[in-house]
Amino acid sequence: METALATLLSPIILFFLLGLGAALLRSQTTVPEAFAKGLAIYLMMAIGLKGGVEMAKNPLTIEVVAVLIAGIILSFAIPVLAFAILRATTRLNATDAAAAAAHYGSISIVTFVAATDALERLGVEASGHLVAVAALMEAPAIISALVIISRMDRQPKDRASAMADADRGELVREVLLNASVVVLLGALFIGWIAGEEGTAGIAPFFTGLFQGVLCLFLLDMGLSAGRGLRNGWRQLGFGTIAFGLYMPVVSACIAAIIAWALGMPAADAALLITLTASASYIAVPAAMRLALPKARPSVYLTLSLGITFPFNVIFGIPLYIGMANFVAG
Amino acid sequence: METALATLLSPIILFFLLGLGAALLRSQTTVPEAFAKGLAIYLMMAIGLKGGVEMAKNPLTIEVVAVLIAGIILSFAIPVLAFAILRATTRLNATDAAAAAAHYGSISIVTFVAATDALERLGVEASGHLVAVAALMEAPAIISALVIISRMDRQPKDRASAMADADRGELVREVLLNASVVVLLGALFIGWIAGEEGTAGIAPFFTGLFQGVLCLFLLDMGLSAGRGLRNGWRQLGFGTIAFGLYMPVVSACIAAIIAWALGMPAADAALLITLTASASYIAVPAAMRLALPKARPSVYLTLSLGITFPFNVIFGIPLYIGMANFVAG
Amino acid sequence: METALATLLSPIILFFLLGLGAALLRSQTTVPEAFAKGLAIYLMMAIGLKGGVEMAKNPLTIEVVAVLIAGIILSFAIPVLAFAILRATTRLNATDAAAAAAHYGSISIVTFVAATDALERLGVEASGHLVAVAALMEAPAIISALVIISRMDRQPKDRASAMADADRGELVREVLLNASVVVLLGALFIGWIAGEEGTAGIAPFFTGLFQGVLCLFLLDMGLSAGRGLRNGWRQLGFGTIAFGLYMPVVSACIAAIIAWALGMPAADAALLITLTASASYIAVPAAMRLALPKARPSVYLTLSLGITFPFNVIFGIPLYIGMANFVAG
Amino acid sequence: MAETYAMKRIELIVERMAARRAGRVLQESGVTGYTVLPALEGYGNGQTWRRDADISGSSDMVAIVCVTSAEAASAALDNLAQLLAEQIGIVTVNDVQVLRPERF
Amino acid sequence: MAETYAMKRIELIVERMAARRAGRVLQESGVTGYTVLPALEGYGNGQTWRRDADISGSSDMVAIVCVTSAEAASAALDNLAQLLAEQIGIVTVNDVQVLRPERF
Amino acid sequence: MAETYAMKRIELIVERMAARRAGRVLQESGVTGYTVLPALEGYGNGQTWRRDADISGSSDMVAIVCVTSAEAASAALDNLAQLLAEQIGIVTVNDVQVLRPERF
Ligand SMILES: Nc1ncnc2c1ncn2[C@@H]1O[C@H](COP(=O)(O)O)[C@@H](O)[C@H]1O
Ligand SMILES: Nc1ncnc2c1ncn2[C@@H]1O[C@H](COP(=O)(O)O)[C@@H](O)[C@H]1O
Ligand SMILES: Nc1ncnc2c1ncn2[C@@H]1O[C@H](COP(=O)(O)O)[C@@H](O)[C@H]1O
Ligand code: NA
Ligand code: NA
Ligand code: NA
Repeated sequence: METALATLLSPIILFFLLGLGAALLRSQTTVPEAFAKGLAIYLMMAIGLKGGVEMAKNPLTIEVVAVLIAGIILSFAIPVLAFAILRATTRLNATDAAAAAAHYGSISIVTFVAATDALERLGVEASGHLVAVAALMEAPAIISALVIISRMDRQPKDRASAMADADRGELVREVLLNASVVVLLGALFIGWIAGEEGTAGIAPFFTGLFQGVLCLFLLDMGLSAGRGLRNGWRQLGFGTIAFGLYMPVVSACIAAIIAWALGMPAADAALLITLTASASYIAVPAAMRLALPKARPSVYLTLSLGITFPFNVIFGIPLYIGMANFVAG
Repeated sequence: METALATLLSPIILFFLLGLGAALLRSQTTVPEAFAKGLAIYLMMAIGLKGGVEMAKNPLTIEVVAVLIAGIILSFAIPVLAFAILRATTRLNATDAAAAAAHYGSISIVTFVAATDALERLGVEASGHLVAVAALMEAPAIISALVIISRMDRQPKDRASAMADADRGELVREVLLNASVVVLLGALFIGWIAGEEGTAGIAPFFTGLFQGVLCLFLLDMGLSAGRGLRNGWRQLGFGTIAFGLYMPVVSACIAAIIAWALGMPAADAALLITLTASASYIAVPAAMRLALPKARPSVYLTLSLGITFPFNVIFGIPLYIGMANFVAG
Repeated sequence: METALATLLSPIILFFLLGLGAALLRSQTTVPEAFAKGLAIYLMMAIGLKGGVEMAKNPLTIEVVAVLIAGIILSFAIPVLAFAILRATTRLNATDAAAAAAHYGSISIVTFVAATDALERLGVEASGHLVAVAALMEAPAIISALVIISRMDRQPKDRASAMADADRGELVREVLLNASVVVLLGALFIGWIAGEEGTAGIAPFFTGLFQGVLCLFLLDMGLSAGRGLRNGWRQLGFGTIAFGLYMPVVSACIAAIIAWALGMPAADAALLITLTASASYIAVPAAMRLALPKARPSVYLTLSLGITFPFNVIFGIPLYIGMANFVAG
Repeated sequence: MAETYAMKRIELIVERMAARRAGRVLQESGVTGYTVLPALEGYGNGQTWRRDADISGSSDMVAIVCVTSAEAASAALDNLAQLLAEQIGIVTVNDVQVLRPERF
Repeated sequence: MAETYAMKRIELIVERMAARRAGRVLQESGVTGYTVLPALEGYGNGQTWRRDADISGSSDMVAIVCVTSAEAASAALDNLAQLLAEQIGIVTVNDVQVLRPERF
Repeated sequence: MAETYAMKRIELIVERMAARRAGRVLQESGVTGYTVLPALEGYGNGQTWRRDADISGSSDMVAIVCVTSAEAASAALDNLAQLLAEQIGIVTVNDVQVLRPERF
């Protein structure tokens, strides 16, 4: 309860709510795309550096590797579950269901950061390697969704549906070398080799400003989520909207069991649970436009950005922290 | 005198002069629009938060409410006066005069901030609720100007001049929910409920960087003002140019009387006077393109951005601080 | 050796390498142009202010003036040498050779900053007037290259090749009043008259954040350099590529001799050498598109941004610091 | 060769603040879609404007491209005439060939 | 008056993520160049999108302009038909006059 | 239906640094206005460029759209031929219908 209130009164969440409210009231307030993209790169550099500097403090143990592998497996597995649920409970066709499922297997770095912020407000700090987990969980879900669809489509491919080599190359680069993977892993590595001392000169920029920049970014996220919700919710059936609310909790439970099995400390568990529960809204939509162009963005984006993201940021994070305390306790 | 010199030697003003000079010399230096808009959102968040945090320190008294109401009344009233003066002393038609008048009733948030900065250099600080006054003074002037025009136009409206419902809806949202109103009031509210403690984490970004970002923004303002002046001054008659110089002083005198009547402390009075004397150059031009498209931007923008803004920032602010000290003394 | 390692482990260089690597692997990661241009303006303001504040601490001596003049002469002279070398050793035509030569006479402000950073990591600081030297070395090289070309072209000009007055005016403004000259010299002057005290309020923005912003900017430089290299290297012959690697060293030797003749202190000498060795990739390409449109950007840009910039930043700077220690010792 | 069908391409160059209103006019005229492109700078009436050099954005223009049937184009022109009498802008129409006519 | 030559102008309005694929299709069809312009906002299928209001960028469109010979244009249309069956977008072609035909 | 009049639409795709010079050429040719649109990326001569991926901006192109009378268009083409011989770029002209011919 206390956690929930502390989360809700964080300026980060308040700015998100401000953006959400303004967009629902149809205000034309926007943050220019180029500026928001610049801030996103800043945020990923800052997250990566911080994680790398933390990682440099401890040796790479087998426990760390286990968590990395667990994250990858979760990212591969969640889409299979999400796809099955969507097909069983909604009228979405296979392509739409697979595309949406990919979003839930992948992660939202802003949700991750909001959880980190909530933990810090409670006076706890998670390990640096969770940033690596976040980066590694981006891509597997996309691969998983594409495997699901190619399994369904057993008829021999004609020229139209078979992907040209160049198109496949573009997709592979988009999945494995997209901006967030490159910057997050790159900055993590830089933080790791430069260490606390080596990054002292850049700390005022990347550490001191982090929370403030996040406020600005979340204002924009709120504006985007509100607009997406206003435009898109009518296109989603009741079952699909409900999915956007319970799926993160289902994912969270699975991640909680794994965190318990791995004996993760509470703060780390909270972040692994949050990552698993979060849904992508930048990297996966881009990959889906390349790989599954017939899937409708108005479905998967309204779900992940309009429903699941606000749910996670407002209600989910306190819940996931509670779950983590329970399994780690 | 000392005030005037201190103001002129502030880096903020020096960067403004740099931009102004470069544009007058026809340098092609520009700050990209997307970047400048991002900075503008940052500035409004920072101003709102600061005002809110200050407001949280004191209870909302009847004096505060009186100042808020005074600001709204000034914003409604100044356009009536400005319109009358413009019609009497210049050859501008009713539409151009009404549009220009709206700019003078509304406010310039950057002029407000420059005045705050000048006060801080003198070691005084104004109350937080002046930010709320600023936000509330944005819109009334627009309504006032539209009422003036609709009064003049008594003949029955044909389809061409009557506004469609959707167009009116767009205008209302632009006037009441434009980016500066939303972000300024939203951030004020967030600062107010989060308080000093709740905003400590974001203070390095919003407080520490404020003056520096302002320098960058004022470089851009100087570039815009210089270019506007170079392109536009030939289209303005002598009477119109003079209006851009004496109207802020006239407004300032009226605001000074009100500040005196309300018994406002000197720093608060200085800001109320500055707000009243300042002229809008973002929110009102946008609204005028929607509401009075026949009014010429080359008239109202050259006046507010090319003439009144530089006048206020260079000469006006020291004068208004002097007036405030006089009426509050 | 130690210097070289310290340079290579600087986060600034590591982010450059990250961008370079990502672009060579054909990642589509980009920093939006508007954001990067905004950061570039920030960097030039910060560099100018810092230089100006430093300059204000000491009187303007004859030694300072001598260095300023030496920089201007180097900027005029290097293109003559570079042009001769390119014509003797490569198959570039006169126009391409002159355009490339102009880049090597002018300077790269990021290389300058990277050298400043490397010096600071070694615990030494250079004088503020080197920033003025940097600003003054931008333009002369362009003039020099245009003189070379007009000397070559002795036949009477027909209307097509003679430049119209308006075109010449545009070129002159682009050369003398381009963004980096205006902002760098303007900020230098502002720092100089405002001094340490007057700029204290903006120090957190311009000093505290400098290194961090530089990381982001160098990530973008790496992405640009990598992409330029990948697209352009096939168009350059072996001689031209080699020129991109030895020309900076040749220029550095000449500058070292001058630094020795002027008796410059080691840190100042290191920066003068670095400036002379560096090649422009923003101001000069823009001027060349106006003045020598027939020169191929794929030649001069691949040379300066794809070859010389990475060489200087990774290998050159430690070398130039070594040379400076030698001549100043 | 792929079969093509005759349609009209309307191009409206109009102030940015009027773009939404123009969009509504197009929708009411029965077009099925349109796309708005940003402009950087321009010249008209002896004056130039430039997006990055004017912080107020009050002279910014956009180009609205709309591919539509001859009937909808004709209705759109009628309705745009009025808008263009009030706001700054110009409109052009020309014949184009498209694939998949059922889309318009 | 300068002599002019007949060419085709292809304009493809297509989702941003499909632009590279469309570019490859154009190249394979034998065109010698094309230029991609950004879009700000748009309307289609009863829905509007707006670049700055959607952080995911998943609805962003671009306009691809390609001036080319009649043969290459015809090949391009054939090849684009397939792309447009999968990705969101429309294509138009019209006749234009150019200078320097050897450039295309 | 609103009455329309025949005009020419000139579209010039040219490097960004040459846009101002091209604008002057158009003005001297007697056109009453033009609008410059930014480009994001492009392909020509076997090479691609991309605005956000090149910090120097030296390959950036823009599209200049100009609606004008047949005479001014003819003069503009003559004058542009020379500019295009020096700078990178292409120009197309086609017939369009406009409202309010007195505007051009
Ligand atoms: N003939 C034209 N062709 C293309 N754009 C034009 C034309 N005339 C005007 N414009 C655009 O409309 C803006 C305003 O023009 P004006 O209404 O003539 O002041 C100009 O700055 C251009 O961007
Ligand atoms: N007829 C059209 N003319 C111009 N742009 C269009 C047209 N139809 C669709 N578009 C663009 O394509 C996007 C997607 O349209 P749709 O495929 O109808 O959902 C729209 O938002 C517009 O940007
Ligand atoms: N046929 C064309 N159609 C449209 N744009 C073109 C065409 N040819 C060249 N371009 C543009 O002009 C740029 C330079 O082309 P080039 O002069 O062929 O190197 C290309 O990157 C494109 O942006
Ligand atoms: Na997930
Ligand atoms: Na006012
Ligand atoms: Na040099």
